[in-house]
Formats: sequence, structure tokens, C-alpha cells
Amino acid sequence: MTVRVQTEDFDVGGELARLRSGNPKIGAIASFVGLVRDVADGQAVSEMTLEHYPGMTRKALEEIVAEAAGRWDIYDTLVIHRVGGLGPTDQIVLVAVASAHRGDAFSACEFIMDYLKTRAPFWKKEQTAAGARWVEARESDAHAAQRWGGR
Amino acid sequence: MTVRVQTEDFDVGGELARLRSGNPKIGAIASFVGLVRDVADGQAVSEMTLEHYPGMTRKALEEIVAEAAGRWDIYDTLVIHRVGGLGPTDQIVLVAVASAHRGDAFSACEFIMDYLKTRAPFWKKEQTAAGARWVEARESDAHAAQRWGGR
Amino acid sequence: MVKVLYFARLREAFGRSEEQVQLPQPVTDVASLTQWLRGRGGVWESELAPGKTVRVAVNQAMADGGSALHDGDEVAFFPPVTGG
Amino acid sequence: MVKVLYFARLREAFGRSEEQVQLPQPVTDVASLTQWLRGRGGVWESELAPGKTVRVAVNQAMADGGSALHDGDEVAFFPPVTGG
Repeated sequence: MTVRVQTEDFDVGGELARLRSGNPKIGAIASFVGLVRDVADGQAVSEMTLEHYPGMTRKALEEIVAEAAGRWDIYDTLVIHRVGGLGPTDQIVLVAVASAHRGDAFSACEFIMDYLKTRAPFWKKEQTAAGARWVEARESDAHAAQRWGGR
Repeated sequence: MTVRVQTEDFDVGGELARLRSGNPKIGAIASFVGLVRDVADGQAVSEMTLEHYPGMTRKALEEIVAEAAGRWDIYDTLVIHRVGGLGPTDQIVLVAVASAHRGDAFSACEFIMDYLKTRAPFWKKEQTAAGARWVEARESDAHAAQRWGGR
Repeated sequence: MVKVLYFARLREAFGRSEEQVQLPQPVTDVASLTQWLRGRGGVWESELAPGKTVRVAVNQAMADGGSALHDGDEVAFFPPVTGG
Repeated sequence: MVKVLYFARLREAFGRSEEQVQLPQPVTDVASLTQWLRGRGGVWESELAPGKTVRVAVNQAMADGGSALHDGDEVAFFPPVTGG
């Protein structure tokens, strides 16, 4: 299980290669990359700043990953989340799950993203032509997390 | 929409970078990589051969991708499937979907894999200590495809 | 004439990957072609036995027993697919 | 004393990212601390108004109004998260 919070970009190919190296029982890798879009709610976005709660972020992500590992048969997981200043098309987050079979890998990967979106202490601020604004939490993200049922 | 059937390996990082390049509206890339496991049904697997139906393969994959594009809001998709001789830990298949939001990307990617597993004309033959054997279709794959409802 | 293709386990069992078949009079669809091939006996009878799951494609599209056959068609017989 | 942290919109609204707070006598849990901060008036009253969705973590774990507070705790107030 690897969790990283960093300002630097990441190399998806290299990270996925590392995740699967050394375990020939892995048959499936599901992954997700989140990117900065150049538009949000109809407004052009020129910059984005990602703030987080340094003392809590890793812990929150590790709990989410541990919860996924308890629900599905998975061999390994990787979560990388960037913080600081980003621009359109920049990579924000990578979640990857290695498993024997694809069903577990897909479910665990989507679960981690849904929980990350509602439980990991990150906040986005967008710079638009109309000024800076904090991104509002989406109702749809709360619903996405709820459908996994709860603890 | 890109569909490729090839004997050569593929570079996941490069393929994903190409998939998302040039469209700053993409906010989500979900992807899946299938790998040759060194064990199947308790038997050590030393080699695998992937046979396909050349005249039909591309067409079948393109139909599956078109079906996904009709069901979810997606910008682009990539399917690469290898044929010929492979060994443990080798990459077999890459499916990647680019979308504005993660829900569409995840669903379309998993749908394409589930349909590929039941509708695309590929067959695996494994070389084990007990001899060569054709891999049997799994009941679970039929169920995975059925849950999407359908035609 | 139709071109008949065999893949994977069926290709090996029948010892051929394709053949040209002159459709005899009563063969007008996939079901009757399957029945006619079964009549060859031996592995044909066992591999194409009614209890066996065999997929058929006509002109590179999945077909079923009722799919009509015409001169020049390409018909493929194969086991359930296992790629991915 | 508890250490109180503010993030994102709340950090900007309150003009501070953290402060040390000597808990007054009736403040024993998150709800009463929130109520006490609200008593500062102005942006404190509006940003922490009962209708506003504000999340609270105690010692880096999500908490709710009933979560008890003790000397030395780290309490964080922030809006619903929006990462990923």
C-alpha cells in the first residue's frame, strides 16, 4: 500500500509498472487519473490551487485504502494526490489497484476515488475570469460514496 | 476511438498520455490492464497463446466501444489487445476511457472489459506442467456482462 | 459455397482452420449447417453435440441457429470467447 | 488549551490558519466549541451558522458535535472536501 501527497507531477506508466512488478499473481490493474479541466460550471479555469490538511491527509487516505482492502481481494494499491498550484490538463490524482481479477480491481479503485472525494481533506480553489472561487462540494459525490453502503 | 490488435507489447503511460492530449475538457481517465498470471485454477502457467478471429476482432471491439459511447458521456476510448505468444506478467489488454467526470469513465471502462470478455473473438491457450489446455469461459464473466442489461 | 472457419478448440479437434462447403439443399441456416456438419460423425458429432456450447458468427457478426445462410457467406464456429 | 485549525474558505474568512484556544468552562465537546466560536460574531457567526455545512476533525479524525474535547487536542474546521 503506497500513499503519497506531493507537489510534483507523477509518471503514470512508471507508477503502474512499479505497482505490478514482482507479483506474477496480479492479473488486473484498474487505475484512475484525475485531471484539471479548463472549464468548470461554464467558467474558464486558468489555475487551480489544491490546499490540504497536512497532519490528516495521509491518515485519511490510508484509512480509505485499508477499508477497500477489507472489502475486496486486492494485492496492492497506490494513491498519489498532488497539492499546490496546478493548471489545466495537469494531473491531480492517481489511484491504482492490483488484483487477481478485474472485478475486485475495478470496485476497489472506484470505491477509493468515491471515498477520497468525500473524506480526504483536500480543497480546490479555481482561478477564473470572474475571480478566484472555492470549489463547492457536489451532491453527486456524496451520493457516489453513499452507494457503497456504510460502516 | 482507437482499437488495436497486435502481437507487440504496449506502453501504458505513453498510450494514456496520447489519449488525453489535446482535450483540456477531460477530467477523468479510467483504465484497465489485464496481465498473464503465473497460475490458473491451481496450475502453474508457463506460457499462454492468444488466438483470435482476424476478420471479426476489430469489428467486435469497435461495436463494444460504440455501445459504451452511446451509454455514457465519454470523449475518447482506447482498446489494445495482444495476440500470439505471451508469458507470465505480460500485458494482454489495455482499455482506457477519457471523460469529463469519473463516473462515466469508470462505468464505460468496466463495461467495455465485461463485453470484451464475452463478445470479442479471442481464445487463450495455457501451457502448464500438465500440458496445454484451452481456457474455459467463466460463468462469472457471463454474469458480469449481463448486469449491464441490454440488447 | 460458404466459407466455414473454425477457431481454438474446434480448429484443433477438426484438424482444419477453414474449408469451402457446398451447401446441400436442406441447409439454409446456421442450425441446419450445424446439423449437417454433425452428420460427419466422430469429432464432428461430439464437438457439435447439442449439449455443447458453440458460438457461431456469420459474416463476422454473432449469429444464432436461425440466422440464414447465403452463397458466399463466411460462417465461423468457435467456443465461448476467453480473451481480455 | 486546544489547537484549532481552519482550512480553505474558513481559513480565508477567519483570516487565520490556526490559533491556540483556552477552552472556557462550558466547552467540553465540538458542538459547544462551535457555539463558543460563533459567539465571536461577524464572520464567525455567519460561517459557523447552524445552516452551514462545516466539517470538524478532532486529532485528525472526522468528528461530530458530540465528540469530546480535551486539553492538547487538535481541532480542525473546514468546508466539505473537494479533492480528487
